[in-house]
Amino acid sequence: MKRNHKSKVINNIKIAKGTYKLSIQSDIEKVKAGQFLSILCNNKTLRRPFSISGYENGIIEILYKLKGEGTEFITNLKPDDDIEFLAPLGNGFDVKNVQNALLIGAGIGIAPVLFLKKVLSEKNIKNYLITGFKSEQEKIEGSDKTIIGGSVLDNIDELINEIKPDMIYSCGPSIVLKKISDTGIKHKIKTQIAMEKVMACSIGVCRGCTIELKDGTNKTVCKDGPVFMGDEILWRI
Amino acid sequence: MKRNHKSKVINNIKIAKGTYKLSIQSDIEKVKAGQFLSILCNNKTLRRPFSISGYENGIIEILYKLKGEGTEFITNLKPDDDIEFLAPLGNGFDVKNVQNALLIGAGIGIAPVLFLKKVLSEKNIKNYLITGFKSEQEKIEGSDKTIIGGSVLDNIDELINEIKPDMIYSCGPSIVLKKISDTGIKHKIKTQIAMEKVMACSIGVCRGCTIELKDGTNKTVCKDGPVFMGDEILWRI
Amino acid sequence: MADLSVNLNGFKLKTPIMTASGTFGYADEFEDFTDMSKIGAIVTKAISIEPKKGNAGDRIFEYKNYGMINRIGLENIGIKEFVSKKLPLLKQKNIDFVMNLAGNTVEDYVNCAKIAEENDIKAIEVNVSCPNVKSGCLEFGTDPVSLENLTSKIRKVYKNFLIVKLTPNTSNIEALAKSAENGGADCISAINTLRGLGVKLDITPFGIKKTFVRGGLSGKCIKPVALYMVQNIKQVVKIPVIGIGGISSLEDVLEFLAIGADAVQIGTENFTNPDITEKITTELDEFIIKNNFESLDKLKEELRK
Amino acid sequence: MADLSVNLNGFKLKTPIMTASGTFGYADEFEDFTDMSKIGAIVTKAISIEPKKGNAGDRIFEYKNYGMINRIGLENIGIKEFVSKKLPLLKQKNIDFVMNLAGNTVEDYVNCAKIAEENDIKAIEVNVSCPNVKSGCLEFGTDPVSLENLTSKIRKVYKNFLIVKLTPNTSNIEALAKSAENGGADCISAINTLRGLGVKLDITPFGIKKTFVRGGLSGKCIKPVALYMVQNIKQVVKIPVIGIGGISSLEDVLEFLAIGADAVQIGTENFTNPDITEKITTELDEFIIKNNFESLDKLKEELRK
Ligand SMILES: Cc1cc2nc3c(=O)[nH]c(=O)nc-3n(C[C@H](O)[C@H](O)[C@H](O)COP(=O)(O)OP(=O)(O)OC[C@H]3O[C@@H](n4cnc5c(N)ncnc54)[C@H](O)[C@@H]3O)c2cc1C
Ligand SMILES: Cc1cc2nc3c(=O)[nH]c(=O)nc-3n(C[C@H](O)[C@H](O)[C@H](O)COP(=O)(O)OP(=O)(O)OC[C@H]3O[C@@H](n4cnc5c(N)ncnc54)[C@H](O)[C@@H]3O)c2cc1C
Ligand SMILES: Cc1cc2nc3c(=O)[nH]c(=O)nc-3n(C[C@H](O)[C@H](O)[C@H](O)COP(=O)(O)O)c2cc1C
Ligand SMILES: Cc1cc2nc3c(=O)[nH]c(=O)nc-3n(C[C@H](O)[C@H](O)[C@H](O)COP(=O)(O)O)c2cc1C
Ligand code: FES
Ligand code: FES
Repeated sequence: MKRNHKSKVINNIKIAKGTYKLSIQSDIEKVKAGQFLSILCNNKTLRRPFSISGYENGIIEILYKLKGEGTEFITNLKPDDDIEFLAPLGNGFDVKNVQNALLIGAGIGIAPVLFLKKVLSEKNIKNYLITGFKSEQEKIEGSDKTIIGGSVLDNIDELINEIKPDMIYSCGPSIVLKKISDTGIKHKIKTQIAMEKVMACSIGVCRGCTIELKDGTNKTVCKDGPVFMGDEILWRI
Repeated sequence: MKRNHKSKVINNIKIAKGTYKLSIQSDIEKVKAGQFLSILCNNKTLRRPFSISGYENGIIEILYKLKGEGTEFITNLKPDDDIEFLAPLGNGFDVKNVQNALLIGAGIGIAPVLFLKKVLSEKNIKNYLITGFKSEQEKIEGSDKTIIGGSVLDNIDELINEIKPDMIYSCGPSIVLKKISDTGIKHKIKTQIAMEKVMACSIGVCRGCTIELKDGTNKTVCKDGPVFMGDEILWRI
Repeated sequence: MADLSVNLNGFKLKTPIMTASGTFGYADEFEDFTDMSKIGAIVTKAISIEPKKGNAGDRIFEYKNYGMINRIGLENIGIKEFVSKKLPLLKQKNIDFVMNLAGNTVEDYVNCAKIAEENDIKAIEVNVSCPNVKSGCLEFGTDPVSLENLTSKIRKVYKNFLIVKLTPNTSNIEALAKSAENGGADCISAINTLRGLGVKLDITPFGIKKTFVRGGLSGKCIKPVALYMVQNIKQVVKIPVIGIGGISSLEDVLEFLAIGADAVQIGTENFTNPDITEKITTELDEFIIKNNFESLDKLKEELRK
Repeated sequence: MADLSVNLNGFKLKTPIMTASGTFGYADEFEDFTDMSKIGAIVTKAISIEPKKGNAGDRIFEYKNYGMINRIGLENIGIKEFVSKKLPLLKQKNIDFVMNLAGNTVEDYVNCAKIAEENDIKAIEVNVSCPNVKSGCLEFGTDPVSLENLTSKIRKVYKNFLIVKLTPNTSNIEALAKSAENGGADCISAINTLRGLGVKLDITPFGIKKTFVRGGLSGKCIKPVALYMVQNIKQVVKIPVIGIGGISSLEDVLEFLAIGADAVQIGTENFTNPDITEKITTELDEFIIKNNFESLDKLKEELRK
């Protein structure tokens, strides 16, 4: 059940340029890929949300990029330091009835789809993960294909025609996500998109993180999402 | 000359209950007893003023009590840490023509008079330092007489009659200072009183630290003071 | 446990620490994070006569650990859905609450208040200070005559406990407080958010990306303004005053009590620490016992001596 | 070095970063701590027609690293002594300065402005917003009609550069800005301090010691309010606007420039870091050169695209 965890850091290591992996002890019993946690940073008013990139026996893992003061605070955490976070939050990816999944992670957007890949593989669901990074130094391991410098969208039509997925999962900058959603519509393949929005409460009460759907409703990224069906999102970009 | 020093901590040690001695490297060439410095604390808007309690070859020493977040920041400074401070500030005690001085320090008010005692002794000026502390654990060494528990004022008349000082110097809580000033007037002995007031600029520009004199003028504690003639102060307590 | 109860002009709270409107939803989500029974009362997100979609674009801007700016734009489910879906839950779970209400016109407010009355809602807080909705509503919040008129019209249709919540974005909060009192309010709460703008510049080789969030400033940075205004309001009205603004610790609560606040609300800090109200309430209890103040009322007396 | 100069409606500054009134004295003391030639202009402590003793009691209250509250009460040496003692020094040292002036009545202001004119003082900043003096002066600051009247009367006797400095303690800063413009001001500066109260409780076994400081809130915590108001003012007036409030870094300066401020002033941060203006000015210069913006004007353009 989601709650506020007061726990300990297990490990916090640099894995690529400006990129870190943090492992945290917890007594959480179950996490879905696509769910996230929200970390208290002592120098900040608001907690910082991060996708869960791995889970095993209570140990939660995230991959994060150093951005500003919040992530700077987190990079300074050492093994055995206290850490406080809300988890697990959000809906997560839906894998029901999926048989052949294409996973796309742009940049640090790899985090939730890496976790999803593991889940799908364990369930013996066919999957293919393509990711993209700005440079070799920023590359994170674990994909079936990695594009350096270019965009994950570069040969996306060919890739889809080759793999013929029945579901596309994606996370990354919203401009990429919109294009993936459009691509899905074009190919008549459903897309599940993990969205990002600045959050205050991260538990669905403040309505600070809403996005609009095409049906006219507002949905919170933190509670109704972060995963939405790409073809239902009213893209504003 | 007074300026903003960016320097290094030499030493920062606990010397009594809640009381610390900080030594700082500097290239300051001359300091008068009664002058103070003002330390930048990273977690604070305003710098924190402290009397200089000792000076030798550029090394400046202060004695300070742990009070709130500013002094907490200072207690965490370790040898070789950076420290930034304005110094030397204020007017300092006047020792001209003094031949027999009574020095009174109440609590941490000992800091500037301890320095003054050294200066007077070096000049072979007769002096007697009496100090008072709430408890044995809070006692700071260096006085001719120390009162524990009671008040430095307890037998002050007798002491004055015995010593027959031609000048009384004092620092401490303002309620004590006022009484010392009154005592001086009664005995027709001049008093030099080191005052405290919350400071913003600590260099005489903001008029945040003024006290009133009997002649109707406002004086800044930071620049016109901190040392004033006791009989000129318009006490508001 | 010490007696922490407060009697606000007839409205009884078990503790003086409430949660502020817009920061605690309709209480439902917070159950996972804190013990609701420790909270004096929760104030709901503002309810309007019709559902509202709120503002498009970025709604939240953080200003370091000083506070935040929001422009939610009063998104809410509307009073009908509140009454049919949320009210039964609140009553069933026995949660003490105050319904915060907002509107664009006097009629909106009056109609909402009527529905509150019909549904036996024990207390309402009238938000006349929402700074992030363009249409009209700030007017009531800054013009004493309109505010007295609005308050007295609501008073006519609503018999239970009526709180008027004031905005700090005015040169004369005292006049507004008196208007609310004259209009028949049972209690005043203050302050709502200050107007603020958050600017973030991302300067990259490809150009400068700018984020602007114009809305209501809340959190630690507004505490001195809130203390100032609450103290001024206390000097001009006889009805109780609930202090709001930048509270995040027991010390903050004591400061508001010392200047005369009868109770307090915690807003932004709920986002930082969802169990803050429970935590401070426990600390308050321990503080009273440790210092032999016996009860909250006795503590207030000591603080105001 | 990049061209950092600004032409504020005829008043030329060598850099856009000035020091704010009340935080830099009459420039004399700061020479020991910073290179004055790097400062766009210093604004003097408010000068009134007669010397003022200011408020008794505690005048300063710190609010963590968020800011501070002051109630100096406009203590100053009076314009006669300013003209006879400080002015010669400022001129001799070639320091660019603006004389800040305050008064209780229209006559006070007009008489001060006349003396400024007679003594060829190149720029004055009219402080109509001092929140910590009881008598009248906040009135001009919150009533558009009085403010226009005041400005036009000052304009009649003072031909050089006339800045009107606005208070944030109002519900309608836009109207006040327009009044100043209509009254003939050459420039607006904003904001002065917010009203605030600092409370400190020392709870000891012998009782509770309380410190209250009611006055003007300044420093980092007011930046979002300042940004909001400066942006709003820029939307309604054509004359240049100087942004003030919570500036402590180059980033802050860029934010004010991005929302349209023509220049800025730094206040409280001078107490924390007496060389802050020099430091940020150097950083601004380096920033412009590094990003190939060439000049301040070009940077402003980029920031506002
Ligand atoms: C559901 C979700 C999952 C995310 N997963 C990851 C992840 O797996 N790895 C990763 O590196 N990043 C992830 N992010 C982004 C991450 O939250 C931001 O990079 C981080 O908050 C930056 O904080 P900062 O203080 O270092 O930087 P800042 O300089 O404060 O902010 C940089 C940017 O981060 C975003 N941000 C800041 N505060 C918040 C907030 N309270 N809520 C949401 N976004 C904020 C804003 O876009 C902001 O412009 C995720 C965001 C969301 C909403
Ligand atoms: C001229 C002068 C000389 C001093 N000499 C000494 C000394 O030698 N040793 C010593 O221990 N203390 C000295 N003090 C007092 C010392 O400055 C305060 O104890 C210290 O500032 C407390 O800071 P804080 O953040 O720890 O506590 P806080 O909790 O912030 O404040 C505790 C008290 O310290 C005082 N104080 C806080 N901020 C300031 C400020 N900016 N300026 C002045 N006073 C402030 C106030 O009275 C306040 O109530 C001196 C003060 C002055 C004015
Ligand atoms: C995200 C958010 C939403 C808010 N929504 C409302 C609201 O709907 N009605 C209202 O009266 N006040 C609303 N407020 C104002 C708070 O109730 C409170 O008055 C203000 O935030 C100051 O308190 P704080 O500093 O503790 O947050 C909101 C505040 C925040 C931060
Ligand atoms: C101690 C102090 C004294 C001030 N005195 C004056 C004054 O005399 N005249 C004036 O117009 N503003 C005065 N101000 C306001 C500042 O000039 C400035 O507008 C305000 O502090 C906001 O800027 P800041 O956040 O950078 O400090 C004073 C501010 C402080 C902190
Ligand atoms: S962050 Fe509050 S509703 Fe999503
Ligand atoms: S602290 Fe500014 S004048 Fe003394």
